[in-house]
Formats: sequence, C-alpha cells, structure tokens
Amino acid sequence: MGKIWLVAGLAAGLGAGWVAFPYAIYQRRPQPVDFSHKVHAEKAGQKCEDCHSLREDGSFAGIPGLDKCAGCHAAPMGTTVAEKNFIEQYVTPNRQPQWMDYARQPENVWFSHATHVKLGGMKCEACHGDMGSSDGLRVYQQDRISGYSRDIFERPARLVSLRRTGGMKMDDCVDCHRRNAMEQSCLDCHK
Amino acid sequence: MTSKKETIRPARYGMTIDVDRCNGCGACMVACAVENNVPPAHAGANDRKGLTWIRVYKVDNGQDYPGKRSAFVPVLCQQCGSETPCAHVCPQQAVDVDPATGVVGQMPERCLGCRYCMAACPYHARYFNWWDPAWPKGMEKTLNPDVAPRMRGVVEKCNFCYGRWHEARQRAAAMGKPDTEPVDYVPACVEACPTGAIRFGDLNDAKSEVARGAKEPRSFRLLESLGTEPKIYYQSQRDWVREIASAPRPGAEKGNVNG
Amino acid sequence: MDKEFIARGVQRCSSSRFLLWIAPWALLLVFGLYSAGLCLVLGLNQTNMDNRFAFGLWIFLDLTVIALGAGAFFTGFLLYILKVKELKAVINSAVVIGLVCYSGAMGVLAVDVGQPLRAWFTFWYPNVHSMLTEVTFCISCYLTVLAIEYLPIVLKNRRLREVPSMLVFEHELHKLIYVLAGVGTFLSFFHQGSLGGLYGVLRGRPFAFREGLAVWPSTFFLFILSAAAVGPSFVLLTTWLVEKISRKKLVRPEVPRLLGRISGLLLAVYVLAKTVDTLIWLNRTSPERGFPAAQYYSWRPFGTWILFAEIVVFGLVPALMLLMPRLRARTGWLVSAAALACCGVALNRFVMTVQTLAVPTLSFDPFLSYFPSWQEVGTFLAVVAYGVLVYSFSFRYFRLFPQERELKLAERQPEAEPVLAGRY
Amino acid sequence: MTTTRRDLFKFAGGAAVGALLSPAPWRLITDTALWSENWPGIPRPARGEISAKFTNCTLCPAGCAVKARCVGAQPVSLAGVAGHPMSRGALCPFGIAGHHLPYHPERLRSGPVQRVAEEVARAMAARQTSEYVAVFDPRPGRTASWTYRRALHAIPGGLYIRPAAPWSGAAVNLDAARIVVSFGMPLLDGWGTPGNVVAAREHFRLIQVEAVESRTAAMADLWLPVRPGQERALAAALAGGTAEGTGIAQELVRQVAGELATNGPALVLGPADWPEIAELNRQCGAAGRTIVARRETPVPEAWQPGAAETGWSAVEDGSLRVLLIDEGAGGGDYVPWSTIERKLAPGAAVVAFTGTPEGYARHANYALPVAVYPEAVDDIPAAVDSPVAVFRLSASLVAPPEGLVSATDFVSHLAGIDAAAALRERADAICAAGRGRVFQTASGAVTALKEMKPDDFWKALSEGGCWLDEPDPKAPPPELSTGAAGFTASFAIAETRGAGLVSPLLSKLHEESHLRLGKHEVALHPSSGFRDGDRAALETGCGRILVVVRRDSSVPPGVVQAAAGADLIDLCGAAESARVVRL
Repeated sequence: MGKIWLVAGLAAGLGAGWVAFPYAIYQRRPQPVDFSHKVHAEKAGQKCEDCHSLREDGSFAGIPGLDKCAGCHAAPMGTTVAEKNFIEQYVTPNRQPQWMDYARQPENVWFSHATHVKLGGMKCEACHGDMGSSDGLRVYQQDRISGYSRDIFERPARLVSLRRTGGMKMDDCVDCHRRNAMEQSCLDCHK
Repeated sequence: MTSKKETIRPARYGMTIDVDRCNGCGACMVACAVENNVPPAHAGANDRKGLTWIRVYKVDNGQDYPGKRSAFVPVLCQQCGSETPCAHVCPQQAVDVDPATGVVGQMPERCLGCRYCMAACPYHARYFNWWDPAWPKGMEKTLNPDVAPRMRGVVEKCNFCYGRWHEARQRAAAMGKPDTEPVDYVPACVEACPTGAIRFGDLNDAKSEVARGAKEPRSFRLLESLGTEPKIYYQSQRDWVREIASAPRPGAEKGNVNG
Repeated sequence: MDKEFIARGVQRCSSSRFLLWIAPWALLLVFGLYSAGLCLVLGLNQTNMDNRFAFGLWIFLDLTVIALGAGAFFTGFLLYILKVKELKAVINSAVVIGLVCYSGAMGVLAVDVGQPLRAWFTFWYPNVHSMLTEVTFCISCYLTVLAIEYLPIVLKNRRLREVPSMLVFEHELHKLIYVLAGVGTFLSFFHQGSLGGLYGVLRGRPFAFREGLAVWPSTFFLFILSAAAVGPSFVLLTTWLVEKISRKKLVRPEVPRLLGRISGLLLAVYVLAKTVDTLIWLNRTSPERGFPAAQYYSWRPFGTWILFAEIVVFGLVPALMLLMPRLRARTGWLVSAAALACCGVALNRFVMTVQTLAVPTLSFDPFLSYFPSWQEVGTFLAVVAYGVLVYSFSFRYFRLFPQERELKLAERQPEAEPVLAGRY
Repeated sequence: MTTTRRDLFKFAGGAAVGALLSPAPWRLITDTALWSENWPGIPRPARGEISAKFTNCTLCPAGCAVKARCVGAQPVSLAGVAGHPMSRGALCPFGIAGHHLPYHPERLRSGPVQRVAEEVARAMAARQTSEYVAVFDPRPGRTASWTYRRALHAIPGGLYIRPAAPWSGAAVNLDAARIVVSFGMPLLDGWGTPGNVVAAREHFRLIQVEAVESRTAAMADLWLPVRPGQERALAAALAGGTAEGTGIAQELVRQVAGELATNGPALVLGPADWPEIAELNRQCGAAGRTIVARRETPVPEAWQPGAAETGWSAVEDGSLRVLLIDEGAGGGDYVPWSTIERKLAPGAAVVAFTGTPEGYARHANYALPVAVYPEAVDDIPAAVDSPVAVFRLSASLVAPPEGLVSATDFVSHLAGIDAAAALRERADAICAAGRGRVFQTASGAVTALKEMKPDDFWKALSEGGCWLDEPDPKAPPPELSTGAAGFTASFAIAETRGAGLVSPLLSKLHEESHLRLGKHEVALHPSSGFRDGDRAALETGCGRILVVVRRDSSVPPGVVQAAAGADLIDLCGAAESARVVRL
C-alpha cells in the first residue's frame, strides 16, 4: 500500500526536477526587432563580418548600432511588416534597439574575437552555431538566478538537456583549448 | 588552430625597481588602482584592511633624527617563480602561474575567500575584499573595461596588469601577429612612475633592460633566502637599503614604518 | 513528562530542572548565531581580522576542537581495532564529543570563508597539492562517519525502538560499526595530520615551515600524535565533568585511569618528538631560510617562555603525572593532568595559528597584534553552547554510559535516598 | 483506504529522492555560485570603442600634458605624454586620477546663482568711492586673468588682486643649474613641472635645507636638518654669517657656501619673500643664468590696458565692498583667510567660484559651483621652472553637469564686455606674433609657429598641443626684488594636498597605507609621547582643529608635520607656532 505513495512521490520529484525546473529557471524575453539573418545573408548577400566587425585595435564591435542599419534601411527596401515596424519604431525616431546578446559572456571573461578568428582561423559557426541562416530571432532566455543567457549553458534547441556540453560554458572553452594545446592558465581567458 | 607553444617563446616577465630613484610620490599606487578597478577606501578601511596591489613602504636606517635616512620601497606581488607559496596552498585552483608569461594569476571568481594564500605570502602582497566594492555616484563610469571588478569576500593581488597583456595580444592578433611587442605591454605602475624607477620586461630576453639590471651587483630581491625565486629585483647603492632584503634582525625593530 | 523517552533504569532530573539547565546555553547559542549571521550577511568586515592577520580566533578554535575531538576516533580505534574492551564504557560519550567538535568546526569554517556559496568548488575543482583540500575532504567525510556512528545511539532510544523497522535498521548499522571505526580512524589520522601540514608547508613563513617526510612536513605527524594523546584526556575530562554535574557514577574507576595511562604514554612520545623537531627547526630549517630562530622570540610578548610552557609545563609534566600509577590513582591528579594536557594542545595550536602570523617576515614589517571582535567571540561561544546542548540532550535521552545502570543498582543495595530522584 | 501520516512521509521521501536524481539541485548550487560573482552592487564597466584624447592638467601650475584613454567618450585612465618638452611624460598621483574629480562626492554642484547676481549688483551700487570691487585670482597670468583685468578696468573701483610674486617676469632654468640649494621647497615632490625637475635632476647636486626629512630631503644629495625656525638664519649663514644656533655645524655651512661659489651655476630656492634668498642668489650670480627673464605670452592689443595687478599687502584694510574669488582653477596659492578678512569692508559681498566646499567656500557669503578639471576649458600659464613663455589649453574631456557657472562670464557680464572667445583671440595674437614653436601632442611633432595657420594652431591647441616661446637673447637679467620679509614658523606644512579636490582613490596613499599624511593627520616624533592613531587637537593663535596623530621619527622633536589643506593654512598661515594637545 505504502509503496504507491513512495512511487508517486518519486515520480513527482523527478517530474519537477527534469521538466518543471529547467523551464522555470529561465525568464523569456522577445528581441526588440524581428530580424532575419537569413534574409540579410541571401537577399543582401552579406557576410557576418559586414555587420559584426573587428575594430582595428582588434576589439569586436558586436551587434551593430542603429546607424549601421539605417545605412540601408533609411527607407523601406522590402515590403515586410518587420522592416516597416523597424523603420517606424527605431530608424525614424533614431532610437537604438535594445538587443539582447545571446552569447554575452560574464564580466570576468576576456574573450577576443580577433585571436580566435584571425590567429585561430575559426569560423563564427564554431561557437555561434548556424546563426547566419536563422530566419528570425529566438526568444532570449535568461537564467533567473545567475542572469546568464541560456546559450551559455546549452544549445537552446532542447527544452531539457542531459548533456551539459554544447553551450559556451568554461568547460566548452577548455575542451577546445585542450584539444588544440592552447591551454596555458586561467589568465588566458579571465580578466 | 596553431599551437601557442610552437609560436610563442615563453616569457618570464619581471621588474627592476630602483629604490634610489623612488621619491615615494605614490603615483604607482594610484595608477594601479585606476587600471585595476580597485575601489576607494571604505570608511572603515585602514592600512591593514585596505586594497593596494602595489604599496610603497617608507623604510629607514633605524637611527633617529637627525641621523635618520629614509627610502621608499614599492612592494607588489613578487611573482614568485619557484614553488610559488600562494599557488600550491589554494584549495581550489584559484591561483596559478601562467607558463607563457610567468605571471602568478589570482582568480577572484574562483576564490572562496579562505585567505590561506594570504597566510602563505611572506610579502603581504595579497589583499582581501573585506567590503563590497563601492564607487562614488557616477565614478563607476570611469572603470576600466579590461578588468572585472571583484566582489566582497575574495582575495585579489597584482597580476602585472594582465588586462593590458590581453589588449596587447589582441592588437597583435588584429595584425596577424601571434606574439606581443615588448613596447605594447607595460603595467600601469611602470607607465606611471614619474622618476622611471620601475622598469619592466622579459627576464628570459637577455637583451632586455630588466634582464641586464637584475644582474647588476646593486640588485637584490626581498627574502631571496626563502628560495621562492621572486621576479621583482630591487636596486640600491646604499648598503643599509640593501639590508632590507634579509629577514628582520632581532632587536633592531625599525623606528617607524609607514607603508 | 518526557519520562518515556528516558532510558530504563537510569535516573534523570525533572524536565523543569533540565530546562533550567539548558536555558542559559540556549541563550548563548542564539547570541552566537546572531553574530555569525552578521558575519555572513554583512561580510567579514565584522571581524577584527585583516590582510595581515588573515586567520584569527576561528582557525585557532577549529584546530583546537578538532584535536580535542580526536578522542572519538582514537577511542574507537582502541576499542574496535585494538579490542581494548574497557573503553566500551565511554565510546558512546566519545562519539558524541567527536560529533560536536567536528560539526562545530565545520560550522565555524563556513562562516570564516568570504564566499560560502562557493565552498563546494573545493570538491569540484580540488587542488591536490593543497593541505586545505585534504583537510576539507577528510573532515567532511569523517563528519559523515561520525553521524552514522551517532545514529545507533539515537536509535537505542526507548520510543524509537518501538518502531520495528528502526530496530532492524539499528541492528544492521551495528554490523557496520567495525568498518566505520576503521574508516573513521584512517580519515582522522589523515586530517589531523593535514591540519598540522596546513602550517608546516608555509615556506613563506619560516616560523611555521618544517621539513618532513615525503610530501608531509613534520607538523603533520606531530599533530596526529598530539591529537591522539589529548583525545583520551578530553574524554576523561568530560566524563568526570558529567559525573560531577549529574552527581552520578557513570563509569567504573579503572576506566578513567586507563584513559589517563594511554594519554600519558602518547603524550610522552609526543613531547619527545616535538623536542627533536623543535631542535632541528631551531638549528637547521629556520636558519637555512635566512631566519635566525632567536628573532622569533625577540618580539614581546611571545618570548621563549611560550616554547617552555608548550613543551615542559603543558607537555612533559602532565605526561609524567599520567604515567605515575600512584598519581593516576588519585582522581584530583588524574583530572588536573588531563586538563594540563588539553591546555597544552590548545597552546600548541595557538602558537601555530596566531604567533605564525604575528611575527614579521619582511625586515620593515612591524610586529602585529590582533584582538577578536565581539562577533568573532560570539561565534566562538556558539560552538561551545552548541556542544553543551547536544551533549546534554544526548546524555538525557540516550545511553551514553552503559555502565551507569549497574553502577546505580550496586548503589541501590543500601537504602536509596528518594531525595536523589530530584537531582541530575 | 485512508492515508496515514506514514504515507505522507513516504510521498515526501520519494519526492526528495526524485528531485535529487534530477539536474535541479546541482543547477541551483551552480547558479547561486555564479550569482555570487555578479550579485547586486558590483558595477559593470561600460564597453565601447577605445580611443585616446589629449589635454593638459590644470590641477597645478605645472600643466603637465595628459593622454586620456577613453571608452566611447568617457576617459577611464590618464597618463603622461612622453616626449613633451616640459612635462616629459610624467604625471603626479593627483594628476593621474584627475578624471575622477567630476564625480567627487563633495564636489560643489549647485548654488544660488540668481541671488548672488542681485546681491553683487546691490553691493556695487552701495559702494563708497573709497571702496573697491575686487577679483582675487590665485592663478594669475591666465587668459581668464586678463578677462578679469579688462572687466575690472571697465568697472568703477575695480581692483585685480593676485598673490605676491616678487620675481615676476623671471623664471628658473634648472637645466643650467649644477648645484641647487632648496630651503624647504618640495623640489622632488610636486614643485615646478615634475617631469622637467626629474630630467634636470640628473645633472645638478641637490642640497635640501629642511627641518623634517621630507621626500625631497630623503632624495637630496645632502640634507641639512636645520633647527626648526632657523631656516633664515642658516640662509644668512650661507651668505657669510654665523651658523650659531642653526643646528648645522659651521664647518659644513662653510663647505656648502664654498660649493655655491665654485661649483656653479648655482641656484637657491626658498620662500621668495626672504631677502636672504635673493641675497644668496645675487652672490652666486644666479640672475641671468639659473634665474632668467621670461617674456609674457602675447596678448591682443585690444585687451590693453587692463586693471593693474595688486598684491594683498597693497590693499588697504576694510576697503573691499565686493570680492569675487576665482578658485575654479585649483592649485593656486591659498592665502590665509585672516589676511583677506582684514581687507573686507563691513557687510562686504564675498563670492567664491569653486568646485570644492573645502576652500574659500567656507568663508565666503556665497559659493557658486564651477566646472572642474577635466570639464573646464582654461589655459595654463608657464610654470616657475619653464624658462620660456608657453600657451596650452586644458581641453574639456567630460561634459560639465547642469547648473554650473563660469567666473569669467560672471565678471565680464558685470562689466558688460564680451570675453566668450578670449582664448581664441589670444591664440590668434600669439599666431600674429609668430614667435616660437608648437608641440603637437598626438603626433609628438614640433613645428615652428610661423608655418601654421591660425586655425591649425587652434586645432593643435585644442588637441592638447603646447606653444613654446623662444628665449629672448637680449633680455636683461631679472631684478631679484624682495618682498617684505615674511617669518618662518616653527612647524612644517608638507604633503601638499592643496585646497582643491583630489580623487577619492588618493585614499590609497593615506588611508589604506601611510605613504602620505591624510587630511587632519599630523606626524610627531615618538618622543612626543603620543601613540599612533591618538586623537588630539592642533592649536595655533588662530584656532584649533581636531587631528589624528601618527608617530614618525623622521620628524624632529618639537615639530608638527601636517598635510597642507585650506583649513590648515587658515590655521597656521599667520601663526607663530602650533602645538598638539591631547583630548
């Protein structure tokens, strides 16, 4: 008789831990603009570094500012609603869209795109996945406690993830550095 | 990726500090705090609870006025090269020695604040965050983006302005060079010293100014007898100044030490 | 009203009296928890420690209580491994003491670190070269062992035995006890040592630094010895105290004498070893590192007297007292010798922790002093109060002293005073 | 069936086990650990493009060239400019943290601008003919100073007051000196242009006459620990008198005097109003060699004639109806308030234009907030150790907050003149004169002014450039006039803190270490019987302030060493002696 209760409890605990918790831990926020990398890559034939460029001192400019977008989108180029809204809400009033950075590393990490791309010859996809062909932006998921983006912990495809690799955690960086005999000390990547 | 080990000859960064040139102005201490986002003193802080990665001590020849003569000795992390005392006591690998540069790194985000490393350091060059960092309103705008501010309850110390090393490497990388030029990487205290008392460079590079300076007869290291191979060389022509290298002498307690 | 919880055949005071006894300790505990809370919430700026005195009262406390708590493992070792049957009389009490000391130490350590939320990093990213890693692992493991050893004592409680499954469980546990004793002994030997190593490896602090065998400095072995030596003494001391406070005979008189003898023997060995070590350190280790040993004792108030006190007054003297059967026979001598021994180990831990940090290393260092803040003292007292409370409850509801009942019956033959009933 | 308590226990137990077998607990401890790395209150440094801006430091008359590292528009650190002809890449600890001043918690941010304007107008109207409307300018020689002189020339009863400067028109040429005797001047601790002094130090012998072992004394080739109060006697002794009672052996004094005579060119530095100093310099022929004449930086014709320059001693007591003090440019000479107070007419209107509540703001009727370095745009006249005239600007690196006023605007408004473009006008005047060369800070290039157009010159200036006059070959050696003999107090005011703001990070030097004396901290010889950290009161004839005592055996018995702040100068500036009393 009591067995049933035990099993029921077990089930409840497992359910909460495996399904409810991984969902509840993240706060979900939509990106300000419905942006499609795919469209820009295919229609405008742009490459990543056209917008996400390196400055000459090697620092990474990150997500481009409004001026960069306005360069082409001062007036509508296509007929999409997304573009229309973007121009009305941001370009015309000259308001910077508050993008949320999926791959933003914590403050104590020094990550140099220059060393990885120029010296290491790595492709953007190696870490960011196939962003370039993504049509539209995922919902930004932020850990409620640590404040980190979900992409840091895992590739956001799965709701529940067993493997803790595939994200942008320190372990993931270390794996790659180990494989390439680039591992020296904490100071390599921490500031 | 190309292996760093092949492309980069390991450096052993070190300093020479000419005590005879140091006038104790304190520019190095301020520049260091600016560079490394060290907050201003908390109301309750004093010389034993403060955060000064580099600290200029005033030492004297032990005599009294007017026979007294003073000298100023900047003391920072001595970057011990052999059996680094702090590195091998840390329980969770928050301290390690970078083989590529010889810099002893302290990882505040890994540190649990047990302070064992502080007990281990004979130079008192490690500092604990007794308070949460606080800057006057607006001043946080002046923080250096290349260094992460620390939180309360962790240990921090000099790392030869490693943020600047990161920046230098990135600049080199942007030009496709795997290694940094000596001129590109200079710690803040060296840059700030108005009398040029502090020199910085690669001790492995025989041509470098520090490598030559370290060999001069007037050069000495603090507590060399401990055998921890510190990479900071002090220099002085004055015998009594060179004596500070040795352990405290019984009875001869210094008249006063302001540091 | 809690009568049905109290073991059969033993006399315990009335609940009201018991409450009266624990009330002050409970208050002390509350105060202590408050001051510990301050340190956790507002940070360690609440203490008087600083960059130069990075360790203070708390580390001294940890080292001392763990040394005193050694009674638990060593008595277990003697009883279960070396089969010294007489010690059955105190083993339960010893286990409780051990549990109290170790859990107390762990609690204080949690307050002592600046970022308790990250304490688990030590298990996840351990630095195998660090003595502190060794300490953390062993202490936490041994604490679990103690908890399991404590369980049967709890389960022997009258009411709990009524639950059949508990009875079975307890029986099973009992089969384990030898394994546990073995494991516990190993762990304790190890971390008592690493606690000593903690300071012996500080090559930057020639006052503490010692050469050693293999990876372990001599302090590693000295700490094991001294802990094993005072462990029994402390058990003896507490037993005597409990007898005095509860006004009952709890163990046969030969048991404390046996404890004393063991203590005395080990203490003698320890004093010898310590002396040899000190001589080597004074004449070789320290000078070789550029530190003339004389200077350590040139800073007042830490003169050579402290060395003398540590080795002779609190080492050799109690050792001899405990080794002389005639003196051992007299409770007064026995107990005071035990007390001296305990003070001795406390003094040794004080020297290792506080004096090490007080003596200057750089020639332009001043000699430093430190006095704990009330928050530190409060946390310290919390551990004491916690210990007394746990022990009191255990003593009241569990059978810590198996011999108590028959001693009581023996007492009964002459007409027993009903008045006694009201007493502790 | 009925559920018993035991069933519930079982359920709970099961749930606990289930949860333990899921990622939840492990993720929770990870997250809390991560949270402890960026918990509330830990600032996040702003990121952005890194760039360099150049300016000149106005915190003291040295005006060292500054290279600011900026993130976006915000300067995050300052450094010297190597290769600069005067400052030679050096910055002092105060200058290195100068970019913090706008955020100083005690910085003055608001004031009753309207009320002050009315008050001043009323006072000017009520002025008797014998009374004056005065501006006190602690940093004379600036373009702002000229604006004041123009305005005061136009205002009836206008009076332009500047600190005493007996050697006006003269400058020190350290490069020519082979031996320097300094009477308590902090030669190696902020005197003149630090970079220039350090460079010149390579080739002159320094003899420091000072009661306490200051930084300069500690670094000097020879330190004469003179008996406190006997400095002038010793100066006289060097000039040929007796060393009796100075605490220095006659033999040594004779030897030093010999060096001065033979190992020249020599230079004697000391309080400029001591006749002994002038006498010594005359004896060793300093005039024309180590003390040289210096032309003034060209000034537009239209500005002439401005109001005359007046020293405080020339102002008669009780004659000032309105006194406007421009304390905005820090690092000027702070004149003890007791000196100024005497000159005020009853009910006079005193307005301090300042960034800090520490200086004259404590005494003035009103304090109006002004822009501070590096917000303010101002020019910096040549320092005492610059043999030629210079012209450089401190360009604005940070936008000043709302609600500030400008002293020059205020004063020129009173006179109804327009001085908004004064700096540019002056630059053009210099261009017109066509003398000298220009150091371009960004490139490090030096070009003759002749080859520059006014606009390029102005551009170079606003990018931290520096114009240097060429020496005047046919200038006569300067006349070493001596002001009224001051007196020497038997206490030392050291650790130059100045009256202005200093970065909160300077706490590293006095609070978090004992390198410098902090505000209201005094150093005493151990024999004084005080213990470190004792609280006491520093008393002079002019009052008392509470201080904290520090034992320092480099301070002679009977001497109090304290850090010079405005309040301390007020207390000690005109006092015979000071004493420290236990509380």
